[in-house]
Amino acid sequence: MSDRDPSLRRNAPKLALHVPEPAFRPGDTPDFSSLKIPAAGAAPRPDISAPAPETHPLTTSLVRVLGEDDRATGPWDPKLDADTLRKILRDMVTVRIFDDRMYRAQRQGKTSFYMKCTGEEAIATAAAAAMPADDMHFPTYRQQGLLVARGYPLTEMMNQIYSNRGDKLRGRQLPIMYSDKRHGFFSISGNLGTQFPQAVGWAMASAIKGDSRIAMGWIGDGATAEGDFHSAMTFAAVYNVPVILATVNNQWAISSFSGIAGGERATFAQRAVGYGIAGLRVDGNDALAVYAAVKWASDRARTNSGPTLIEFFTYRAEGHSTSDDPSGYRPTNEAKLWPLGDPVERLKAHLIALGEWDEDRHSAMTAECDSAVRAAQKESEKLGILPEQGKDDIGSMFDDVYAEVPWHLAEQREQALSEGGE
Amino acid sequence: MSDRDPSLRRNAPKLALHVPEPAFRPGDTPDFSSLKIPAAGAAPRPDISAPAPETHPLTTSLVRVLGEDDRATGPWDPKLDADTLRKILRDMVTVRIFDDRMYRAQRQGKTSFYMKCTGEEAIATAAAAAMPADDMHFPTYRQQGLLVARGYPLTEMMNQIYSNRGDKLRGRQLPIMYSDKRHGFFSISGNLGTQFPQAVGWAMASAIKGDSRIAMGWIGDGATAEGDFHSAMTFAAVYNVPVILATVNNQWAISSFSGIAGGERATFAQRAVGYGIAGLRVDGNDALAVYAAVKWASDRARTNSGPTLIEFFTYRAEGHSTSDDPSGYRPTNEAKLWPLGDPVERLKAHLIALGEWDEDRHSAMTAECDSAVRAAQKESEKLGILPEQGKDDIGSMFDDVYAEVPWHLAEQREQALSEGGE
Amino acid sequence: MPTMNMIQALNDAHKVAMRADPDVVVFGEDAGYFGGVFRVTEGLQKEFGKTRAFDAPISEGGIVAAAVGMAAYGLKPLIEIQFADYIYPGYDQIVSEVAKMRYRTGGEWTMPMVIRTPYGGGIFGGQTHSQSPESLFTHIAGLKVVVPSTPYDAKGLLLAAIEDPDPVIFFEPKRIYNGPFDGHHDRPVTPWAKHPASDVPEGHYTVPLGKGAIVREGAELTVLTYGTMVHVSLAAVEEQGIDAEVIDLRTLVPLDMQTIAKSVEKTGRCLVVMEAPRTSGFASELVTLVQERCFYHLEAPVERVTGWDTPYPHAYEWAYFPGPKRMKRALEKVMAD
Amino acid sequence: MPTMNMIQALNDAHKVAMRADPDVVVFGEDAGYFGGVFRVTEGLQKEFGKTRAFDAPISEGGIVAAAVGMAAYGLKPLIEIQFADYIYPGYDQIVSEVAKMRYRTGGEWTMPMVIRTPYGGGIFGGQTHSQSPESLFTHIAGLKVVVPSTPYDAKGLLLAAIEDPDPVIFFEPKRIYNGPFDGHHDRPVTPWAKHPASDVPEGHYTVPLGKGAIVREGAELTVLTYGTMVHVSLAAVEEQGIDAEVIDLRTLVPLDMQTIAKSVEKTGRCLVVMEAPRTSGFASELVTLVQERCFYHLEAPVERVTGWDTPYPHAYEWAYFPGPKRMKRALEKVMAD
Ligand SMILES: Cc1ncc(C[n+]2csc(CCOP(=O)(O)OP(=O)(O)O)c2C)c(N)n1
Ligand SMILES: Cc1ncc(C[n+]2csc(CCOP(=O)(O)OP(=O)(O)O)c2C)c(N)n1
Ligand SMILES: [Mg+2]
Ligand SMILES: [Mg+2]
Repeated sequence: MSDRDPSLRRNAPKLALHVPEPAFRPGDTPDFSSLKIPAAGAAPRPDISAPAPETHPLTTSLVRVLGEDDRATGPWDPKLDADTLRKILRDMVTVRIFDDRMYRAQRQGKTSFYMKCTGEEAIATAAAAAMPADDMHFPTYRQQGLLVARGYPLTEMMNQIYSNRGDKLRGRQLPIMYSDKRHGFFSISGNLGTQFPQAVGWAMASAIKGDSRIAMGWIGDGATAEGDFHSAMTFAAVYNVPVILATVNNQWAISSFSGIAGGERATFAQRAVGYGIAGLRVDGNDALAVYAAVKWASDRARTNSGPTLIEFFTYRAEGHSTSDDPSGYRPTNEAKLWPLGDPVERLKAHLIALGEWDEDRHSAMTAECDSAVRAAQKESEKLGILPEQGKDDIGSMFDDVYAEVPWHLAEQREQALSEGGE
Repeated sequence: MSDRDPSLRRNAPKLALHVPEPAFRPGDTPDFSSLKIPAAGAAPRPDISAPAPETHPLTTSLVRVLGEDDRATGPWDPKLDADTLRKILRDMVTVRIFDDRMYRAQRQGKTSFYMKCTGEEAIATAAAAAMPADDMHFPTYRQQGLLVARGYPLTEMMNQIYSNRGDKLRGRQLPIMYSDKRHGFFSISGNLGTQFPQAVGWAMASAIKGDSRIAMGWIGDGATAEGDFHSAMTFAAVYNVPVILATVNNQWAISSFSGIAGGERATFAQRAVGYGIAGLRVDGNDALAVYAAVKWASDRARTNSGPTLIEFFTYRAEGHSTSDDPSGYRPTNEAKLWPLGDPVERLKAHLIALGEWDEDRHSAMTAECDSAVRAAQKESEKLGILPEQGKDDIGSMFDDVYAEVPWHLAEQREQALSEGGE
Repeated sequence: MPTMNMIQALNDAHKVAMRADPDVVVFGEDAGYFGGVFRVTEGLQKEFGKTRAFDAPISEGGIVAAAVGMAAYGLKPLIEIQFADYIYPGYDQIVSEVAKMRYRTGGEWTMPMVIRTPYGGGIFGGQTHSQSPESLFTHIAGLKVVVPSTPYDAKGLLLAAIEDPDPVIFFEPKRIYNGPFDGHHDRPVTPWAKHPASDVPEGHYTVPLGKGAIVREGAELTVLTYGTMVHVSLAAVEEQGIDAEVIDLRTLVPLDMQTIAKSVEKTGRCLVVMEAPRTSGFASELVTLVQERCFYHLEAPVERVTGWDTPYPHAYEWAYFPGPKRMKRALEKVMAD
Repeated sequence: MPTMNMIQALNDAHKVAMRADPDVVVFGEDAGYFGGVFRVTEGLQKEFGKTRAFDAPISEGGIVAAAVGMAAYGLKPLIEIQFADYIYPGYDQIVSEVAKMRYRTGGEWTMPMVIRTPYGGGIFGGQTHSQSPESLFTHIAGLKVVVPSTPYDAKGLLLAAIEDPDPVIFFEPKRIYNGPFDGHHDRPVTPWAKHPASDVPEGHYTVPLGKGAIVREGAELTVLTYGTMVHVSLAAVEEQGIDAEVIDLRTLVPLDMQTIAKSVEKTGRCLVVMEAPRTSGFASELVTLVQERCFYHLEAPVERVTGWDTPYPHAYEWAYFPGPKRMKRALEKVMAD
């Protein structure tokens, strides 16, 4: 301990360090009755060109459209036609089935790693629906819904997961680190947070060029603690950048709850206030609210009215990844008890309430999605699964480090080829 | 430019990048009449244990105590006795004289570099007055007032500036990068922002140990853009750390005005809102307001009521450093026209208004301070000035890299000694 | 003596240190309640309480900066960076602050702290869970850099690092957390229990920093290596039937140059082996030092076995990892030259 | 042909590139209105407008990240980090993102950008305005690393770097911005005007990346160096009367190994010279490559002249800087051995 002049000791109370602790730990029975959930339709909807402070009350409430009665209500109701709703529902179902199949594939030893987005499907799929296909996303690893919604072939996704012959990333990336320029989906980084200010940079470029395309950056609640979050917010605010900055608050970051990222004292949406940009807090399990918020922010950005920080409030219903077992740090039934429900069930119920859907159609659609995923999987597995990879085309390992292979990599390639892989 | 599907082009307006521009550039005549300056005494003073949101209205106003009539007014009036006021005044005057002498010494070639804090003297000196001497400061290069106020010998400061034989930092640091543990003054870093989260770490340690000492971190408006600012805020909020985080908004960062750091859309104090901690915006040229705000935040921290972000609103009246000439980027008379005045003059006028001071005493005191600074300079220069340094004790260059000199540094030391310096 | 794998040994070192010194505090992402994604800090929060072992926000820069402040106060932070691949957001605080503090303050403020981080490949972790960035820290004056290769050393070195007055970057070869690895990924994994260095004494002991270990004596060739590659090297020289002296460096900075020079002067040949990318890696420093100091003893150029100058490619794990084939070729070359 | 110092040459390169390619955008701290603390970007905002040359927040991480996004869009960011000593907050974005993007995306996203930054000592800048961190970038696959040593090369290399499809870290030796420096700090400064390489053609030309320049031919010794040390080395070999071949590497990655090997094979002796700290510096890579490839031609160990393994100490500028005395000793040693 450092030196200290005892004469200066005071009668002040002892200081104490507060270490946040989630409300429930394994063994506890979660009780969410104290969680205040504003009613659907209650939040006002400012004009898209409103000064940012007008949105700030929305950073502590929750934009919700789908009510207990499964009806859409209030000023945020995006009034979508049934086809659009069915499309979002189908995308969500596809994502969930895809996740299940790929999770299983990892367990079967067909690849090294997988990450589901169970419970969060509405966020990426409805966001995709709300934006033109040539806007650019800078996603994290839980926005597979963007690719599905934008029609990126499932086989391509699986090829990447298996690092197989069809993998356009040439076996170089961990599974689920997709990239596809044509579908406006920036390369996912293993390094948390990095993509958030990159999205801002892309949108700055679009603005410099007088283009009309905007960018959307994505980040998890845990990763908001990285310096990159602050870079993104600062640059977005300074240059009034046409970008949507989305924080998916699924309340967990591996084993740490959102309090470890600052979630105890403020919402993540509230960060918008200190930068003077628009902020919205949105029920992430309500596909209509997600759609409406993204549409609002996108219209705002596209009219040079500035960036928006959106917090999607949701719950990570499964483990962090195939390497994680959440029963070690939270009650196993927490996901089920969490009050904002299942986004698939909620949208399904809404369509049924509208008379635009029924159980049979839902079963049929689910079966179709299931077949599509299975067919894609079969197709992809023809191109190989991970354990068979890394043996041929070893020379390719030295491509793309630079545009052209410099002499030292050419030499290393020679050597690697002479080793014949393993 | 990246590929783009022309079928997706919309009739949306062209995006545009906003690049902030200060109101006035060289050649302009600054006109601050539109700057809203709340009246002294107008800001309410929440209880030190008030929930953070109660302070948030204060992040967009300005805590001011000294009014146009040179009287202290309102709930933030710290009601200081005249001796304390005179001490702060004397410290400010000393700092200003010190700055002038050292600036000149640099111009005379006696050292390599110098940085003044002209116009900002009230901030560090009044902050020092408001906190016990064993609280720890993590300063930037413009808080020389802390050392002066805490009685660190001027000769020691100068020895550092000259890198001379008396320099306890052994000639290793750029001038003004002081460090003194005994005076609760952490080593200044040349790397902007780094000290801000370090202050939080120190205060976390104090809390872990059940100590009663708190820390105060300092940062400039420009440097708030660094990721370290966000680390500090996040850790301070998460662990409810007994720390004061001070942003000195002197409106300039070398040639960039505060808009380039985000100051156009929100105040720097408003950043507090998004982290759910207390925030105050304070007239940094009003020594009484500075004192009151620091005292409030320090009492708050010390009673485990949480961290406070304080923005001190001021103006960098001189160039960034001896390497800078501000006439290249702002009107030369801006400092004089800036409406919050000179902190020395304002406190002096207050003391005079109180009947506790007069011009003669002020002149006498100024003369005393001047003598003290001159005497210190004489003393210090006996121990050498920079151009004479770096010739003897070359071996010392290899000390303190590690606690003990490892073999490779011992070898390098041998070699350096054999070179005999230059 | 209890048998421990490397995780258990490291965990035990934490407990020994925290019991002995109330100023040791542990934090990192997932390092508190859950005990870390590799479970190295398991049980610490339970035993030492939430203010001595806790979860940190996902901010490597903030974690290091907080440790700087704590060390300035007088504590001894023992922090975890979840993967070495994620240390870069903390690089500025490490390079500009931690490394230079003692120097820039003339010894007034010191930074006794340990930054632990799992590094290295062989686990199909792809580009961002496989890196070996140790070389980037060996270039920074003021840091000590340590890499253990067995449970015994892991505990002893970690305790020495915690007690050291200087900041130590402690790289843990994650591939061998649960058992040594000879580079033959197609063969069954051996657990640590079968290795003598899994006998880990209870309580306190240290393995001194700055001292390498001759893990195999030999006369024909000196192999300089550390971490996972110690085991790969040992297996390779056995397989090739070379009477090699294998030195486990254990500490990269400060380096045990004496042991190295003595060995190379004896054998006249030298091979340096690391997982990290080749260009400007620590292997180059080793080659340079050996040729500077043992030039006239050298019978052949010093050879390097390294990772390639590419990011770590997921599917090409075993074509990237410097395994038995790369070792064989280099051994043949250095012996033939 | 106009006579330019290095700042003017770099400024001119910016203008040539920005006139030719509307996708080149320039930003950095103080780089907009004011034109940079070293004035390299002076006049750009005036000529090209605020959206092509602008001030950035003090966030090196944000600056690099914004450049990543812009490059992903299709622009060519040409950014300034005010001092190399402040590049570390951007290190993660550079190492994890810029360097690996082409690779991890199989070439789908590329990162054509130039990160310019003044580096090196000799200006009494103390620990945080004097560093030479180039070695830390040479270890990162995917980056090119360039260091000019004259106005002519500065312009030509910068234009080549801007046109290069890969990311280039462009280190500018700030000590020689205004004139070459032979290491004799006590002698009057020579302006660039007296140096032939201050004849800088107007308009467009490039100096190719990856090619070193033999700036002095010689038969007895090969000196490998770059940046400020080119001039210090030239002066030193003249003073010592050594018939040395001095190679200005200009690009560190990819390195011009052919020119190096050819020279060392001719001379049989080699000295590598850099300002950066010794351990794990790029000099070690050079020594290693030379001993690997020219071992049997070497008549003596390859020597290194480097900065010390300490932070850069303000008052000890000339005891730290590798000046004439260090050069002399090394030259004597490498010639005597
Ligand atoms: C820079 C960095 N630090 C740490 C990690 C390890 N890591 C991977 S995911 C994760 C948790 C992220 O949580 P959150 O941001 O909330 O996203 P979520 O997984 O909940 O979608 C961590 C710590 C990483 N990938 N990158
Ligand atoms: C990490 C880092 N980046 C850049 C710099 C260069 N620099 C020194 S001072 C300065 C301006 C700082 O402005 P501000 O934070 O407002 O403080 P002020 O000088 O106004 O007190 C800059 C850019 C630095 N020292 N460190
Ligand atoms: Mg999360
Ligand atoms: Mg400022």
